[in-house]
Amino acid sequence: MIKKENMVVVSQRGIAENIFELILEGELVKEIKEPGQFVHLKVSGSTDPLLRRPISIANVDKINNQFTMIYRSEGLGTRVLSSKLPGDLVDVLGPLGNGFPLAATESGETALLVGGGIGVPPLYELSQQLVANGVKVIHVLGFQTSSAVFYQEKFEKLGDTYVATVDGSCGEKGFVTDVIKKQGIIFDTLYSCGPTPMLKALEASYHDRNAYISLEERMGCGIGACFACVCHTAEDPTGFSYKKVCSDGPVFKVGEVVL
Amino acid sequence: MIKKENMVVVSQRGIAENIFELILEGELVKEIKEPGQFVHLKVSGSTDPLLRRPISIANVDKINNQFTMIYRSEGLGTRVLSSKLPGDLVDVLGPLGNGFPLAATESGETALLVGGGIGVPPLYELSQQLVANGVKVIHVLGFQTSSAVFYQEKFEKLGDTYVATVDGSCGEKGFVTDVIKKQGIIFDTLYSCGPTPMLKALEASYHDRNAYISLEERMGCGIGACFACVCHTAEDPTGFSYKKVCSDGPVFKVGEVVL
Amino acid sequence: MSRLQMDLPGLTLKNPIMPASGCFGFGKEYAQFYDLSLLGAIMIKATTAEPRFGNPTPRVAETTSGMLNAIGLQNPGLEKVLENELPWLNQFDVPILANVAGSQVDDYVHVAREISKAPNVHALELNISCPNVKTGGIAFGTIPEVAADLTKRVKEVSEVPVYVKLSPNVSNIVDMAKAVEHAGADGLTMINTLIGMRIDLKTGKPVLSNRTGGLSGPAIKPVAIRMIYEVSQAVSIPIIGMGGVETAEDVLEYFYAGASAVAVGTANFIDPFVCPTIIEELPKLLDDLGIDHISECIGRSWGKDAKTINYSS
Amino acid sequence: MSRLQMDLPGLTLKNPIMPASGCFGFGKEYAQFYDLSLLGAIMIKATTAEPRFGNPTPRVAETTSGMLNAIGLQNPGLEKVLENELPWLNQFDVPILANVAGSQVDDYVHVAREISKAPNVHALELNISCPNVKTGGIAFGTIPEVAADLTKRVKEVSEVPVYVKLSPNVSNIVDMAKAVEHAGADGLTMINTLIGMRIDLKTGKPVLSNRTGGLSGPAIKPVAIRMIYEVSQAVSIPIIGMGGVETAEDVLEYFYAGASAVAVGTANFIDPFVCPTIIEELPKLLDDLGIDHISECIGRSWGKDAKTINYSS
Ligand SMILES: Cc1cc2nc3c(=O)[nH]c(=O)nc-3n(C[C@H](O)[C@H](O)[C@H](O)COP(=O)(O)OP(=O)(O)OC[C@H]3O[C@@H](n4cnc5c(N)ncnc54)[C@H](O)[C@@H]3O)c2cc1C
Ligand SMILES: Cc1cc2nc3c(=O)[nH]c(=O)nc-3n(C[C@H](O)[C@H](O)[C@H](O)COP(=O)(O)OP(=O)(O)OC[C@H]3O[C@@H](n4cnc5c(N)ncnc54)[C@H](O)[C@@H]3O)c2cc1C
Ligand SMILES: Cc1cc2nc3c(=O)[nH]c(=O)nc-3n(C[C@H](O)[C@H](O)[C@H](O)COP(=O)(O)O)c2cc1C
Ligand SMILES: Cc1cc2nc3c(=O)[nH]c(=O)nc-3n(C[C@H](O)[C@H](O)[C@H](O)COP(=O)(O)O)c2cc1C
Ligand code: FES
Ligand code: FES
Repeated sequence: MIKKENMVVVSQRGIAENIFELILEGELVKEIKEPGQFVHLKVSGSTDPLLRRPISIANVDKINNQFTMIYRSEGLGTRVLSSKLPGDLVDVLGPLGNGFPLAATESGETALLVGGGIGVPPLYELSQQLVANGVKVIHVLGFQTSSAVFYQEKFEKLGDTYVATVDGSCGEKGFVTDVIKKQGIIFDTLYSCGPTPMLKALEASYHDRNAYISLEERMGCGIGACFACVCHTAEDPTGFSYKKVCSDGPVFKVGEVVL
Repeated sequence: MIKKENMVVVSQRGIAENIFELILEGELVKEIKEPGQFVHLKVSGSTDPLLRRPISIANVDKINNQFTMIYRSEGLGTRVLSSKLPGDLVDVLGPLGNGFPLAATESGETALLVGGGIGVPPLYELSQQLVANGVKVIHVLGFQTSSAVFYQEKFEKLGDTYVATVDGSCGEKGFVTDVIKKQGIIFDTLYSCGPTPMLKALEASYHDRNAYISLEERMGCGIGACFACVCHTAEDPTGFSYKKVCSDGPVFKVGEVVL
Repeated sequence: MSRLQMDLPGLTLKNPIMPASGCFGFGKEYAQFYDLSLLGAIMIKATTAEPRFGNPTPRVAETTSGMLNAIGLQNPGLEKVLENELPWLNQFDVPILANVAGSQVDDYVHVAREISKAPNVHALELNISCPNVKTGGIAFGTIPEVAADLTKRVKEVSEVPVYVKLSPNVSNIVDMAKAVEHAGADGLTMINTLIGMRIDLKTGKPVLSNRTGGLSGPAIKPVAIRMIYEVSQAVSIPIIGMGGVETAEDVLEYFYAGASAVAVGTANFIDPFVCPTIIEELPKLLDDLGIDHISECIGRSWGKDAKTINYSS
Repeated sequence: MSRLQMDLPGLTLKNPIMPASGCFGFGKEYAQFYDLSLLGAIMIKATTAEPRFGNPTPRVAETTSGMLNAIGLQNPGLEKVLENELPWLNQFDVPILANVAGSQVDDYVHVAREISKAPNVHALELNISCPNVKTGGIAFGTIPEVAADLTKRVKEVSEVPVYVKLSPNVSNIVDMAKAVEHAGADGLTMINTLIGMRIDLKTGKPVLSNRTGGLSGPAIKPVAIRMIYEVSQAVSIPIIGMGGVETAEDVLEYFYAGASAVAVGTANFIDPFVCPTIIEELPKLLDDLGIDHISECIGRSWGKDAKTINYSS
């Protein structure tokens, strides 16, 4: 069930350039079902910023009723969010949307997790749950530059991890798709989250595979009521059929929706 | 000179129902000239509330570069202000306006200081400075009810102090004007700050005396540029002649402007 | 009688609070949060004759204390609304205002005739802020004669009272209001969004793919209050007010201006519980202000000599 | 040439930032804070033929991210402005735009003729948002023909270029802009305030004693951006944009929309240093965005196919 709760900041720290890791605590954590779900945050009691901000759930600690988000401080909303201190309250609506299907990968199979920039965070919870299910995980994580890289060691603990940076300042130089090909990575399932150009490149190569991608779209309500975040479906690419990223997604099977 | 400074909150405490005493520190204190001047505060970095809030200077500590404000938390702006904690910064524009003329009372003379509600604060600094000049001070302070009373002992230390409340729950029941008459208070100079009806009552009784009143008006700029806070002058009550409360006042000689 | 009950043409409102059209879908999503029967009414998403996908994304943008939307009237079309959405809503004890949109008069007339037959549709809300493709894209909502004609045509076929939703993007809102009143409108709803735009400095392009969009939220409240204040004194049909309502205080400000009920739009996105919260807080606020029944608030601000002089700035 | 310099009819602006009319008085108060010669230009407070006291107080009210004002054009009158204010401003190396207001055409013509002779008045800004007493109080700024006629009459007598300040309270801003361009306007300034209102729940009365007032501040920025975007593509005279500008980013958003200079109004009240701060920050922002000269930003958002479709919500 979707809840609205004033959750308590447990910790907040910078983990890369303009990238923050924020841990929140509250009852809402009990409702989190799948990796890849997100929350919708009101970062201040003021009307500016007015709208909530969607941020993925990056790690869930059901025992302590805590979850972790990782976000880039960029515009007004995330900047205000990054000023929160332990003990402060954050108004959270969530968990929202449908996450990555864990059942799509059987124990013993290999899952390739491909993340780009601030699309990386939800893959961390996903990876942990896959590993717990006996799945072999391989991570390919793309970042702009070395100062933007985060959670590399955490991913390495869970499985093989390749980092790519656009400028080559960390890991391989280039895009995640280059790395996958160059390394000849073999997988049963592909899970990915990141910028649309990256998702498009993956779709081009793996449209016939067991692949799942998480989309981003500007949102109003976050719960399916305002029609802000729709995309066309692949079988009816210019027609009336649609999916809402917030409530039907953000995760879709590759080829299900038009990128 | 008028300064704009991010001043540091030294302390903030509730001193009566919804009434707060806030002490700020900064270089701007050096510029304060007269009791009765005020500051114009931006209580948050957000655009809501958008405008600054005018608050009187209630006490000045030049040695520590600190000054005190006393204000009622009422609307959005003062509510946000009341959430400030020691160490927080407040954006202060000031000191603004012209205060009470100390020179209007000579050493040895008696000054009657009449305050109403949140008009009381600037009289505290005034009283101290008058006492320092060898003036005998008498205070008549009007409040709504006993829970709204503040600084009574502080005023008592400086001179005779009469409190009046509308409901009689503290001091005498009634208005300040009743008290002045009932007590037969004799004075050389009258200084007053409070709600317009109170000022009007004082004007009616003491228009021919050496009396000074501090006005309130909704303000835009606070520095004389926007023409928000004008009032008619008494010698031209419907004409083009005007005074600006923010920069010509807020203190005027009784009879100088139309209330 | 409850101190919040309001009786408007076609509508017996247990309270005067309803979600605004387009900000509540067809109710399903909010039914997860609370019992929709708590609401005074529901204004459903605009319905057009044919299904519409709407505009390309991005369709929303944030502005200071406001938001822009260019959804483009996405909706499943009249048939599906009659088949799925309205019957589903029938489980709740709440009257529906069906928001009707179109790009030509005949579309409006068709949708109005059919949708007004649905048992839980107690009133129509004519959305005249869309461009009239037949007259070269000039909105139905900016020319009094065109709006009046549309109103008349829809009134002829509607089985329920017709409220006309006014656009604020006009030189003279009172003329618009009088024109549709004269044409038979049973009530007014106002305001729809102001047209606005934002540009992304990084891309150099408008944030919305439609470039311009409708501005809603707290930023527009003073414009709505002003227009309702003016219109309510010039017409004798009731007004459902909207624009930036977030609190019980806002609701009373609308009543004081001259509204008889209030719709809540954008605020639902920020707090899905906003409508029931306002409904809960209203009685206490009435107590604080010493008001017995909310209807006493209507037009309190008019004063004796209510003519306004717009010699501003 | 400085990367901020802009040349507009009558105005050589060392930078495109100027305080908006009515938000800066005649400059004296802000001269306490910084050297006014830093500014691109100054738009002085509206001047009328005779002195005006303006409206009764309260004259300002706060709204969410905005403010309402109903100053009522208080000013000392043409004679005093010529005698005291303009000569005082002459000590600064900054061109003045004289904002001209009135309630009949003859007033405007008289003020325009006289004030345009002052040596430091490099342009006029025609404030056509005032009610025209002759047409029963309907604002000059809402009827294209009336605005055009006024523009023409003023152009005939003015010794300096004439900018017409458009009101946003119209159904079709492009028609207004074209009408005054056709009538000879050398430039446009936009937007003036939106008409708005607030009501005090405790008193039940409008907060402003004039009841309605002009809405300014960040709340109206998206409306201004939209109008400038539309108008700039329809006319060939330059636009000085305004409405909610607070930062260097806002200035560029206005340029991207189609403005050639920007005025800062309400923000002066919040931060008296806002104009010099923006002027200081602009070069760095241009660097960040890889822009050599600010004039390159004009109309960047137009795109190839710049027609907008207002099929919002
Ligand atoms: C399902 C989902 C999950 C996300 N998960 C993460 C995450 O884990 N970490 C992270 O750093 N970011 C994530 N994002 C992106 C994040 O929502 C935006 O970076 C953020 O909203 C920007 O807000 P701002 O205040 O910094 O920017 P502003 O420029 O102030 O935002 C203005 C408006 O645009 C919207 N907006 C701006 N950029 C985006 C964007 N990229 N996607 C959607 N809306 C946007 C904002 O929500 C807001 O409504 C996610 C987005 C979605 C849709
Ligand atoms: C020269 C001067 C000195 C003052 N000194 C004090 C003081 O020492 N202590 C104190 O408690 N109050 C003082 N006030 C009153 C104080 O400014 C208001 O109570 C305060 O602005 C209200 O803000 P708010 O956010 O609570 O209310 P809101 O309702 O949010 O205010 C909305 C707008 O109205 C204005 N406003 C509302 N009430 C008043 C008012 N009474 N006077 C002027 N503007 C108002 C606000 O400034 C703001 O622009 C003084 C006012 C003036 C003009
Ligand atoms: C996302 C969104 C979609 C909307 N869709 C419609 C619509 O379909 N029909 C309509 O008449 N108004 C529509 N509106 C306008 C609202 O009903 C309302 O008039 C406006 O948003 C002002 O109210 P608010 O400030 O409370 O949102 C929409 C508004 C938003 C924000
Ligand atoms: C207090 C105040 C007084 C104003 N006076 C005038 C005026 O005399 N003439 C005029 O053309 N515009 C006047 N305006 C409008 C501004 O010049 C400007 O167009 C408007 O406020 C929008 O800009 P902003 O949002 O930056 O304030 C006034 C605005 C304010 C807030
Ligand atoms: S954000 Fe409202 S429908 Fe998806
Ligand atoms: S507040 Fe602007 S002139 Fe006084």
